[in-house]
Amino acid sequence: MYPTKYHKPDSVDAAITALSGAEDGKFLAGGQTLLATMKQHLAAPSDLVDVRGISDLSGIRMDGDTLVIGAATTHAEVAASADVNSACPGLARLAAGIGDPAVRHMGTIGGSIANNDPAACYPAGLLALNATIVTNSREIAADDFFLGLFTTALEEDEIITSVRVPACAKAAYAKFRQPASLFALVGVCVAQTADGARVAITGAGEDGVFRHEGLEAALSSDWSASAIDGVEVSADGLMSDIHGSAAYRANLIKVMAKRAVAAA
Amino acid sequence: MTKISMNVNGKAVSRDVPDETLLSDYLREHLRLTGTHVGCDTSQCGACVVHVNGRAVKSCSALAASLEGAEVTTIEGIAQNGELHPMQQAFTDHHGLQCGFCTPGMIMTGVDMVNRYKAEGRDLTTDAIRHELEGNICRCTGYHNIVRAVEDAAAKM
Amino acid sequence: MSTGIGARVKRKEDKRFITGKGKYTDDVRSENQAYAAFVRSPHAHAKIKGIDKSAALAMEGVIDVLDGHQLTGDGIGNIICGWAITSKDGSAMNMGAWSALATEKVRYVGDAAAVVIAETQALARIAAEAVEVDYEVLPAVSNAKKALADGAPEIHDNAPGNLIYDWEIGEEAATDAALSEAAHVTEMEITNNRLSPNPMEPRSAVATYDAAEEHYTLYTTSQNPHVARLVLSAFYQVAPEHKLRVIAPDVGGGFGSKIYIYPEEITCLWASMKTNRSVKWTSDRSEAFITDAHGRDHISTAKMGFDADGRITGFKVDTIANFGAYMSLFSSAVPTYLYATLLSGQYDIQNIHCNVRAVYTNTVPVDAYRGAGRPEACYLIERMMETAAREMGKDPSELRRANFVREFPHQTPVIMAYDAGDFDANLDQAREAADVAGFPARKEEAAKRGKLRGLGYSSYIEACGIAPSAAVGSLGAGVGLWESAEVRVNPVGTIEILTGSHSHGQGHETTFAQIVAERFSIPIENVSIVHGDTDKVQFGMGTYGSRSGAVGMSAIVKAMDKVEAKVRKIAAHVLEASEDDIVIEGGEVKVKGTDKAMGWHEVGLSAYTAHNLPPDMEPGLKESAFYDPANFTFPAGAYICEVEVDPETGVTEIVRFTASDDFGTIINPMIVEGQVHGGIAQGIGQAMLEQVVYDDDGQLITGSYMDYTMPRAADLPFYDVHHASTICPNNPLGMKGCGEAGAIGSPPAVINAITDAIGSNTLAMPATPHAVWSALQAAQ
Amino acid sequence: MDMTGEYRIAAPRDAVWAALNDVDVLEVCIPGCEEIHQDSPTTMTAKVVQKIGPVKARFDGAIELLNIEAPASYTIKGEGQGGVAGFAKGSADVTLEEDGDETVLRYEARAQVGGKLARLGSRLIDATAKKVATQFFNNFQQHLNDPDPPEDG
Repeated sequence: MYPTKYHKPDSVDAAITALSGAEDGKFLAGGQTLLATMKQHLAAPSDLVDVRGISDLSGIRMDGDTLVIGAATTHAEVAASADVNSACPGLARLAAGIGDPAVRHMGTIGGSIANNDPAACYPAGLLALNATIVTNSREIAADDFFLGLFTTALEEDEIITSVRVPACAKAAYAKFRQPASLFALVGVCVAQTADGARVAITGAGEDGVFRHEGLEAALSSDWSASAIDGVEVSADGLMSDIHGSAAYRANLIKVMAKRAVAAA
Repeated sequence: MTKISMNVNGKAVSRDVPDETLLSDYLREHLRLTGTHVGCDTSQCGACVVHVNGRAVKSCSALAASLEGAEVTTIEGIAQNGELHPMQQAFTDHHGLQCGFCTPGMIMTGVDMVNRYKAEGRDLTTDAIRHELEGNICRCTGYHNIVRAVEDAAAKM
Repeated sequence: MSTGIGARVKRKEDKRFITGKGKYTDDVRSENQAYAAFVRSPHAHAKIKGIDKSAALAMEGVIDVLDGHQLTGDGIGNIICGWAITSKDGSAMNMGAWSALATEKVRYVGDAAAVVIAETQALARIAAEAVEVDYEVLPAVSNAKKALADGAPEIHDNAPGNLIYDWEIGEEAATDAALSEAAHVTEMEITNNRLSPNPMEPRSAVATYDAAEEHYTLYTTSQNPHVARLVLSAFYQVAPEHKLRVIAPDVGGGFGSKIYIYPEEITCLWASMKTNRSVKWTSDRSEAFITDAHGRDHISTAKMGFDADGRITGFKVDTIANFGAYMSLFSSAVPTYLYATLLSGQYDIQNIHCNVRAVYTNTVPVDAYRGAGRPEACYLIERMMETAAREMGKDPSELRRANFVREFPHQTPVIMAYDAGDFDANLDQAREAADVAGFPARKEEAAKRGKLRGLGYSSYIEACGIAPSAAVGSLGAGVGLWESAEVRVNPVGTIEILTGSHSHGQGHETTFAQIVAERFSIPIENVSIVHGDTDKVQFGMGTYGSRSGAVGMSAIVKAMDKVEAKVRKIAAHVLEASEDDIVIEGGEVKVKGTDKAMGWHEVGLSAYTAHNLPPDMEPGLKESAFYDPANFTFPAGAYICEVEVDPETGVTEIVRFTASDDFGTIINPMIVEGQVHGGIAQGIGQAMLEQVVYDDDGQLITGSYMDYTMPRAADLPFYDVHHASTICPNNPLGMKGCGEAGAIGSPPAVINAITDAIGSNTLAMPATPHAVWSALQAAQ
Repeated sequence: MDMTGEYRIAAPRDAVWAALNDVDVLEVCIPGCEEIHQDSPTTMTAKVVQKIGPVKARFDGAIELLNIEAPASYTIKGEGQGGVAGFAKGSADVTLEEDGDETVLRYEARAQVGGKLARLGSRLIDATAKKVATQFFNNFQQHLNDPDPPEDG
């Protein structure tokens, strides 16, 4: 790794100060992506500002019917949380399937969504569940947050503090794993919300996570796996690589959507 | 350089290390605890798994500096009073290792999974063991005997 | 509890591994340690126009930056291929020059142009990026077929058309005639996918030069440290043999990839002399993907002719083998004497012809990987057999039976003389264990769940031990393939076995000790196995080709024979009895039918005190032996794979994997089963998961575990492993070898099962979900 | 990796052609372009930064205009050395067709990466190449439709 300077501030303000004082600083959350990239010498931040020392960023609680998950909460904590399991069991199961056990002990929800890897699980979950991303300066609806391949609405010095997820009893995520990396080749999250069905897809889109109107319309009128049979899922705009063509991904979107509905 | 203090295998340790030092390097190069191995650089093989505050983590994917004050347990620290840990014993009883390189990570992952399943009151089936091992790669054994070893150790832990 | 032959003795070596006390090369840290990092080409093919080292040399802590011209200028020799193959026109193979550090050209992504030596590993890597190599990029080619095409970029000046050799075996005219008269001909084009061996321990080297003694010590991740020393000194002129000690301590798996002497070891040794520092290099996984020799990568077309009764009349194969950018140490032997000589399989085939063209491409060098040539042969034959059975409407196991060799010895038309085997017994045992009779019902039940169930066979044979020396010498091998052993009985009766075999997971410290403990009737704890250090063991050929049992243990037996002869003489002398009446049992050396006895330790003590030895006997009790086998050994077996395919996703689950192997004598069934498990896992990996992919420009695009799929626990089943053995008549223990069988036999069983399930035969390895789904779509 | 696209630009073909050959326009339209110098009428050198998630690569690149058929078509070719990350190459055949006062721009582009980016990021190569190409032509279209320079992507 290239030399870097490590900071562990205990407040959001201190974190922002540390970052703004750095030549080329980066926030560090779970580090499961960033540190691997640094090991490859493909990233060389001058400073790492670790947000895990900020107490406001940890913990899971209910705020009425809304789950509030601190940004520095690990995947394992979300998976095991009684609140998440009762308010939104689909999200708990999604978290339980990210990476592997050791990664789940380190990786955080805030880190995952700030990175917005096009094959990550959380972006699909939060988009389908109509979550709100809370930062130190504002609240951003998931629909406005995920802007494409590794791109989010976050400003450089903006910190995600928590994620607000409306309780949702009927939601599930079905992931078809890329066999080598175990990231999603196609991951589909379906949720039955007050505004109808929401379906978000990760792993497949050339521009990252996206919602699928056709599937949403079909499920809004008939929440059943068979409702998906008649939906046309186009391969246009889907990724193609050695692990799966766009056509294969299109097929998997339907298959995984049906399995998610069955599991919800 | 930052002075990093931890409790490693029950002993307080403290070393001045560069900020970018990974926990795996801190253990291997600075503390010379070479039982923790590094088999990949994309955080997938799991040869470097240790326990931090009682949970399995990949030591190649954590900065030592971020673990100031942590309790760290490595493969060198799980045998107690000269007695092998049941997981260690099970690996040799079931021929769960060949070249031995992935073994420390496998054993540390095995201990962690059994602890978690026991704490949560869940049944650790062989299917569950296989899925819990998804972050650990072994090239020698074909996993058959590793799964049997974890299964056996789980019954004895 | 018995610890003798056939006992499931727990491994003696385990304790250090399960407690984190194993000592691997990267665990070695010398005083005065410096670190090496290589400056590697990002281009698949380029001229080196210049190297600017100034920025790197200016960095504090950088000790030196060394390049290929300095290396060759110091007389370091080119890396060689050790097995000469002659083309069918009588010409020698076209071996291009391979310098440990490139001088004029780089020929694959990863080819090193320079090395940085620095105070820390991190600094060395950073400084390596600061070395500016001025490349003139040349067109590149990564596919072997394309490399042979007109107008392809030429990689070595002395290999026109990128052709290394064009070799054949068998009678072409007779085979053509047999095919033209055949009642049925099955024809296929078969690709054997390119693999990366991926032992979990990355390669590493620690080289230390002692200027006072002009002596070098090299710790390295080697399967054969003596061969490394020989080649490093005799061919690369790094150091004279008596001034070079090579130590391969605990080695974390090899699978072939740690046989070869790579540029990095050569460079570290030389750099340690240049800098007068101990120089350490440890690969990371990304570097391993572009430096460890790859395996397989064959494209073959094959025709197999049958008479009306389903008996094979002729088999003709044309193979193109991708060798990568340079000829690695054993590369030339893999698609010839380890592959084409096995094309008779388990079958009595009178007419076989195989043509092999070996080809340079701009890719990582290709060499032996677990099985080496034999998996390629087995896959070809067993895919052909299954396909032919389907085409002719015959039961695949019956078609095999109609062609099995049943009389031994059996001379094939492609050199090999099979010495023993009972192929029916293996097939019967596997079918019984796999409950083949119940398969139709299981298939029907699976169909109700929407799953496609299939069953596939593989009847494999391999040639192991790799010997005899005279025979391989006549075929072009550069070394003999015997093994050595030394048995040292200490004055207190404990025994050290010095062996030239190397253990890197195979459990030699246990199995070798078992045969010694049994032979001399002493506790297994009193036997230790010494290996992996050229200063301790005089010479040896190392471990590959499933040879440590059949060849390495045979050498131990021969040395034990000599020890026993001396023990008998000593005991007969001391106990005043006839040598013929001496027996060794129960920890004692006894006179048969009397109560006269010496403790084993007393014999040892007698030998060393030498107070009362027979006249003219030398003191001491230490014997050595070299064993040169009379023939290859021929492990064989039958594998049956049963799969369920999810047609919606193409996901294949192996629901049952049954093996019946014939390994001859088995010393430790636990360890043998472990070897079979691991081999099958690698075979399943090849069949369903693993593939090295290059783009057309020679860029590697599976450069990490993010894209190269390593088999994980959840990808694999429990294996049902059985043995039905015949004894090898050609070595003292009757052993055949077990290390590679699983990797050789399993891929065709898997693909035969999947193609059976999906009802389409157009499926190449690896049968990933995407590939299986695509095959299903195409078949619709 | 081949990509195609079609844009309708509210400007006459000569103006579009001029812009396509204007180094200042290219500077604001090439995503991540930090600086660009014109070395000859058809060659330029540039520094371009690309961020793909946590990966940040700085390319020293050369841009060349080939097959010039003014004002109807050319090929724009770029090649960048990204240091440790490897290298990237790309080219686009651009054609301009008059349609009244407007111009229809069509392109066919290809991209290739080498070195670490290829070995470690193969899954992202195509998507990133497409994104860069789309951003360039989006930026270009916007630039001609809007006097204020667009933001770099």
